[in-house]
Amino acid sequence: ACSDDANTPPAEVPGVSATEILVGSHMPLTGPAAAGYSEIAPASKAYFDYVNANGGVHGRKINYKFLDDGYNPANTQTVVRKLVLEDKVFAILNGLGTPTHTGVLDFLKTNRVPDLFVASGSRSWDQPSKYPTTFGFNTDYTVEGKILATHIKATYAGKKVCFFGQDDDFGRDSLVGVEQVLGAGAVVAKEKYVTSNTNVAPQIGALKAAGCEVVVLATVPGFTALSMGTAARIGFKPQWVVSNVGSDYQTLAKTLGAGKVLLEGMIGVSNLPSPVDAADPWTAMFKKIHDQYNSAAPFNGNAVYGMSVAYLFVQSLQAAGKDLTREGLIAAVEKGGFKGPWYAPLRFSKDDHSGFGGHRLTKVSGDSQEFFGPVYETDSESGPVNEYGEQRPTPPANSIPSA
Amino acid sequence: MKAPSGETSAAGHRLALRGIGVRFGGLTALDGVSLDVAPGQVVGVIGPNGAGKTTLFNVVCGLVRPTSGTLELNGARLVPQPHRLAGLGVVRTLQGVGLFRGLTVLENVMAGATCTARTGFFSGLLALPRADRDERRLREEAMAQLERFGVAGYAAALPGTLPYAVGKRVALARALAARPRLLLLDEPAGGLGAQDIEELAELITTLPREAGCSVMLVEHHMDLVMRVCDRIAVLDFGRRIAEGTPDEVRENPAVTEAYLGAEADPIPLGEETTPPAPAAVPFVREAAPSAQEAAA
Amino acid sequence: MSILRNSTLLRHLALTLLAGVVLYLLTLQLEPFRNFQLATVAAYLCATAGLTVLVGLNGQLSLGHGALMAVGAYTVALSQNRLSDAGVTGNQVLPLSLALGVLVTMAAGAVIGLAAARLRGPYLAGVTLAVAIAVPAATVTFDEVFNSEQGLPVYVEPPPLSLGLYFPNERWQAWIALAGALLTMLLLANLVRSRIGRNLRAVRDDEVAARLAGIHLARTQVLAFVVSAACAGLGGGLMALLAQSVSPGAFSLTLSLFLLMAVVIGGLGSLSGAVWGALLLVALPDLTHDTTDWVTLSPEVAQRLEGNLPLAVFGLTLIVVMIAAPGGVQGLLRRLGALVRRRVPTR
Amino acid sequence: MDRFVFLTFDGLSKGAVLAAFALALVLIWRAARIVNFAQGAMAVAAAYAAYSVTSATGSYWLGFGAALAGGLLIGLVVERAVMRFVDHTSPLAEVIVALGLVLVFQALLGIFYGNEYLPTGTPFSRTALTAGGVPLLSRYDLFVFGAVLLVVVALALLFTRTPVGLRMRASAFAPEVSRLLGVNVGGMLTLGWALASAVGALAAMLVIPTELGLHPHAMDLVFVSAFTAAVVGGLDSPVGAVVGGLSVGLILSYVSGYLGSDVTPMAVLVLLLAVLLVRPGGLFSSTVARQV
Amino acid sequence: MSADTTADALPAPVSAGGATGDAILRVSGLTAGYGAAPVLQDIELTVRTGTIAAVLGANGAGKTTLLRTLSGLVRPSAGDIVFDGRPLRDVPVEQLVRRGMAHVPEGRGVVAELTVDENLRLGGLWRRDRADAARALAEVYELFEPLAQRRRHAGHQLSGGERQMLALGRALVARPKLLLLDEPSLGLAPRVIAQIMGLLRQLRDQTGLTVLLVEQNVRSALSVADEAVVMSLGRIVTATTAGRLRDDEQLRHAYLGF
Ligand SMILES: Nc1ncnc2c1ncn2[C@@H]1O[C@H](COP(=O)(O)OP(=O)(O)OP(=O)(O)O)[C@@H](O)[C@H]1O
Ligand SMILES: Nc1ncnc2c1ncn2[C@@H]1O[C@H](COP(=O)(O)OP(=O)(O)OP(=O)(O)O)[C@@H](O)[C@H]1O
Ligand SMILES: [Mg+2]
Ligand SMILES: [Mg+2]
Repeated sequence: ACSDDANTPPAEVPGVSATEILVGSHMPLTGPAAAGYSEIAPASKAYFDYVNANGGVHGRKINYKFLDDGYNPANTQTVVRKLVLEDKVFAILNGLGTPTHTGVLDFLKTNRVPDLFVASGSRSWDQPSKYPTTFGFNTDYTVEGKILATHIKATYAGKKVCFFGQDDDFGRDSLVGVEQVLGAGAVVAKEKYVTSNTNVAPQIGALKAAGCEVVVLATVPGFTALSMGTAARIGFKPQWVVSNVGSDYQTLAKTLGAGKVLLEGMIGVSNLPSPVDAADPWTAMFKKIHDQYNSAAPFNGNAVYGMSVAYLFVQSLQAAGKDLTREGLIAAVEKGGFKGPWYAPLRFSKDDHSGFGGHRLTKVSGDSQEFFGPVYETDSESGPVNEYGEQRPTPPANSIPSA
Repeated sequence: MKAPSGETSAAGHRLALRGIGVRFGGLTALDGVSLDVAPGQVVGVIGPNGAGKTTLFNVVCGLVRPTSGTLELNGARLVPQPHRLAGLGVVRTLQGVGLFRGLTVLENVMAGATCTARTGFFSGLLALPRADRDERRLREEAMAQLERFGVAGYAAALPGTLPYAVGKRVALARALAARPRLLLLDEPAGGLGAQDIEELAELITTLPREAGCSVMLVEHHMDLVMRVCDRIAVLDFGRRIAEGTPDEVRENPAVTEAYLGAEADPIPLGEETTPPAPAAVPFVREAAPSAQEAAA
Repeated sequence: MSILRNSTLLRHLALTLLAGVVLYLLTLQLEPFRNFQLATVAAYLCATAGLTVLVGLNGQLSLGHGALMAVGAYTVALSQNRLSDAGVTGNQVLPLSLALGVLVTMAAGAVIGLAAARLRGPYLAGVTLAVAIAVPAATVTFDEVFNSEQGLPVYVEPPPLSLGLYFPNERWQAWIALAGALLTMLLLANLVRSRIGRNLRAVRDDEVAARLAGIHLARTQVLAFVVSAACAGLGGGLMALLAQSVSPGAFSLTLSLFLLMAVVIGGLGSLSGAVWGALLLVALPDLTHDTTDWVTLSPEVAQRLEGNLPLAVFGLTLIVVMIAAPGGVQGLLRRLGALVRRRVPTR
Repeated sequence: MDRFVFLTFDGLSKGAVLAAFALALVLIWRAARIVNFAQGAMAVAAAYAAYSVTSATGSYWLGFGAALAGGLLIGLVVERAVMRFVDHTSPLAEVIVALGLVLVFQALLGIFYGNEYLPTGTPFSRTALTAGGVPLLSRYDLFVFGAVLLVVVALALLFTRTPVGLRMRASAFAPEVSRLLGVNVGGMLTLGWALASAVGALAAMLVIPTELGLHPHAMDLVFVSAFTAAVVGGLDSPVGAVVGGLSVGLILSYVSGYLGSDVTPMAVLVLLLAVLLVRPGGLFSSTVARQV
Repeated sequence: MSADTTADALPAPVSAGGATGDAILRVSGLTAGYGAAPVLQDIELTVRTGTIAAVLGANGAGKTTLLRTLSGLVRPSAGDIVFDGRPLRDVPVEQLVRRGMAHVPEGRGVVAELTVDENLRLGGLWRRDRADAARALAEVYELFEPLAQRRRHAGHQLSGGERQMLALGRALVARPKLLLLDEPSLGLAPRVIAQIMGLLRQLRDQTGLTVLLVEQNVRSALSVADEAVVMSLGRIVTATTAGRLRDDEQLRHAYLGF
């Protein structure tokens, strides 16, 4: 019976027909974690709609079906099985969240479903031997930590550096990266929070008491805002250096309302074009599509993120060729070499499924957040932090990547 | 609690209360009450409302810890714990009805006999044959009790749907299903009609002989008390103010004063009597609410 | 026939067997996803049946059964992973892990039960609520063992080769979960029909009268908690196997509350209510989602409604059912049954 | 020592807002004998009303008024349109309906306002006044303390000194008897729900600015802590709610500060057990009921 | 015992029909119950102002249901109730006490969680005449001494008899025109029963209070009642003067079984 598999005619590829590719995803659309994240999938969908309206990929339209899991791993289990077993999706794209997506890795592997571009910076996605069909997307938290620390080392030498992070792999991996660069003893005070406890005053108070001058935050947006607000209340004004997830200016400014002045001078990192930078050709391209297909939603970092993922996915499909199979898609992604709106390199190969390998620094000044300095690139281990010289390509004329 | 050793009598338990005192905060509910229930005796406890009768029962049942005094069952010291008593043959009915709302009448009586069951948790969990046998026996005994009280027809009914008198009978059946050697009855006649009280009296007088059971009875229905009790203790303000045979108690002026009032002699029907009212009766000085209030 | 009438065990065994055969045939017919749902129902059923015993029969409220499921699930996860790391494999591993899960959860249940025996009403609700929050949080505190929010993968052996090379995994999972659920139902049905079951209800109805009837109040209440916890532990363990992973987020307060909703909506009076509850727990979210999918709206509105509309419908369903049928689904069916029975003979 | 002082004041200010919400739970418990699991969701709805008004007018205080009025109205509608029809003989029916209401409220708010965190302002500065370099309380904290004090005194007076309070308590315990005594039980229930909901809305207005922001789920965690606080204090006692709220706030702050923020749920459980095992009816429970 | 065999031999009930110009309560064709089957059937009853009417009958005869229907707790399926010259249909329960009808329910109806004092105050809360409500309160304490000693005790701490006193006293605070009493003697000491019966008599004589008294304690009830109604299986089987029922052994035997 084994040989049957190899001979499966293309027509029997799950989710793929002559005219359509069915792709699934799981996202928090409701619940406390939905804030912001619920905007990603509609943005991806908007991009797919655009591609579909312009002939699709190899004549097939992309049908993107994203289901709500409320950031609850138990729900993720159910909706992903529904997508794979009942709807028979071709692949899972951009499933969001570390705890949620971790739970379906084994299932997706058993069913050999391509599990592309997971929306989280955990290092779990990069295990090609264990999970051959899973690929990461976000720059992982350790890489981020290393890049932030490199900036700190160069700019704030001699100042007291402290760390405040989420009490899970996000905070843990980030701290590893920071200490990798600064040295184990260099971080003066380390504090942790859990999302179920919204009072961070004890932690921020401790950072203040420790005399911190530079604070690295490995926080989700809500807690970035909360930390800054709390610090302001107790008269603590360090230099904030914030990881990618928690440093989107628009999201933070909206949460802080009148308190958004606190963001002035905040250092962050990003890898995708800024939604407010109208001069960026990629931003302009996405904005146009957004206005046409998703105008009800705000055009912000989440929208750019969702569209970038969709862009990369279309690119992968193009690369996989006309005779689309799951194996073919995985092989195409592993071949790598994707170029697009992002600054840092995408690291995809047979034994590397990690996704982005770097970031560019951003700084808030006035009412905007701007990139500065070079793009940095590094690995999740002890490798050096290098500047990455390659330029981004200009967007394709029809806004659709070619093979 | 030690199991009562010493003499046990075929006619029922012997209970002795020695100097029982109970205090609730500042209120003295019982004050040095001593009392004996001899095997096979029916002992009545009467007294004004709030005199401490129910509290006395609560002490015997372990529901209230006495602040002073001791209890003896068949000559051995008794420190009662409510859930152990049924196993020792001491069973009590509650003022009112006190049935389990969610259990059928039959199950209520079976629950009363639960202390006589011999099988435990695992036989129940695995539904072993001996659990079945035990249940069958309980069910048969419970049915027998219901029949004895003439309420077997209600076996499948829920207590909420029962006429009051039937509920009271079921409560009695439940108590007797535990095969008591000492029965504590708290106002068993309350709310019952003449006919039912008659039957109750019959039951209480025959119990000691038939079932080998001593009885302690709290009741305000004087006819019943006088008729069934061998001895009567009278409580007032938590103190025992009299003790003796029904006749002795009836004659006791202190009892009349504190408790019986003019009804010491049951009013022969047909004779016009005017119960004495308190010297100054409030409420009769004023008229009904003013007209505007009534209209409101 | 009379043997069946006289022996509770045989009667319940016969029913279990019958249910087993029917379910077996059903699993052969169902698509993999439906089999997975069936397996989920079975796993939930263990927990809801246990909760029905506790809440319905014994009158103790628990808002923390999700946490007890977590205890079972993590125990099974750790046991499965440790055993496979140690190279222990074979048919005996799974039952061993599940039994371990049940035992550990029983111990946890006993501890909570001891506290619960002193508490009533909202105070018990408060403590169990705190348990529901504290247990998942403990996975963060002791993250070397439980790996924080990310949780643990659970090693599960594939279906035995004797079933064929391409035997659907979901059907195998359904068999395991259904076996667990049927065993739970059999034992609980025995217990409920026994003297112990009657004592549980007596304690619920009138504590003083129960004590005077010779029932040890605290012991009975702790027992109810332990039995209920054992069931929750098994349910949690099965969940871990089905999901092949455990994480605190899957056993949050929401799960505890949903379990309670399930048993009340199913009908608290009897174990059949637990079956309805478990079914609804799986089917209702699915149904509300599918029905709201039918509504096609402008993309703007659709985006607002996405995810939210099913929730609203779900909530509304709860309210309407609770108002229309306070006895839950089982109570409703019983009323309908009585109505039909009254009608039939007159014709 | 500075750390201890800092944590103490932080705990007190956090505890005060918990106390405010705990008071709403006490109020509804006394008025209707139910733990209203929908209290948080109802309060958030009122806070959204305030958000709309404040956004439209630019005035915090108009929004504040709108929240209180909205709270009253929501409580009234919930009681009249839903709770009135629930079977009151089984306490769980009410709990389940309340949970259903939570889902409905949160879904509706999600639909109308979206699932984003919205910023909320405060009428007074939240910058802490310092003493010897140690931040103590802010003007806003003082405002919260004042509001809580006002509510607790008002509630205590309402229940113990006013005829309406007596009617409300009687209706909650014995509706039928109360009707025989001329009490409009339905009206009392509605009043109780409306008042409780208004106090809940007030609490939400006080709490939300100190949290992540306005969101349909903004009160979920607060509900849990406040319910714990109310239980610790004894659900019947307004003073208990305040003491409970402050102790929970302090415990959370100390534990979070000295042991780590992940340990707080366990600390709360320990606090609950420690209090309830000694006093099963909470710190300020009245005497235990006579059983026989 | 069946109604129609004996009823013929008895004189017509005094209060049915007759000169009832000052009837405070008039009930006709009243049918009521809890489910499908009615408990009360076709009740005809008239109570004259300023009298004490005893309602007697075996357990389950429907006496309690009658009182509950009169005070609106049970909705009748047919029939009319006219109280104080006005029909009671669709008058909410809580309005009745304002019209002068007070009902002391079976099983005491003490609000267990309130204190004695609060329970009593509750009885007079609806009254505008605050001063008189306070006076009435004082009089209750004067009347029932045990209550005066337990003002601050919660209802659930009281003994059975103390609760009965409390319920009765609370009804009196309203100074009703018509008092519906459901087994007031239940659980009370003989002396207190006598005291209460004496009180009822005096209230009737001096304030014109009307009482509908449901009792199992036939002897006490007949000692004060003017009229007596005997119920059986949800119907009124006889209505006569209390005196006749007291004196006429044959009659008593036929209806009350002793
Ligand atoms: N748990 C308690 N707390 C406070 N007071 C109590 C408690 N139990 C009883 N009392 C008081 O103790 C006294 C005796 O009560 P008890 O119930 O024993 O009286 P009783 O003789 O049974 O009266 P009755 O005949 O009216 O039932 C009463 O005044 C009562 O109020
Ligand atoms: N809530 C109820 N639901 C259903 N049936 C009831 C209810 N209350 C009473 N009944 C039934 O109605 C009938 C009359 O009851 P009711 O209480 O009026 O009698 P009663 O004359 O007051 O008796 P008692 O002397 O025992 O108080 C009884 O058969 C009783 O079972
Ligand atoms: Mg008593
Ligand atoms: Mg009656």
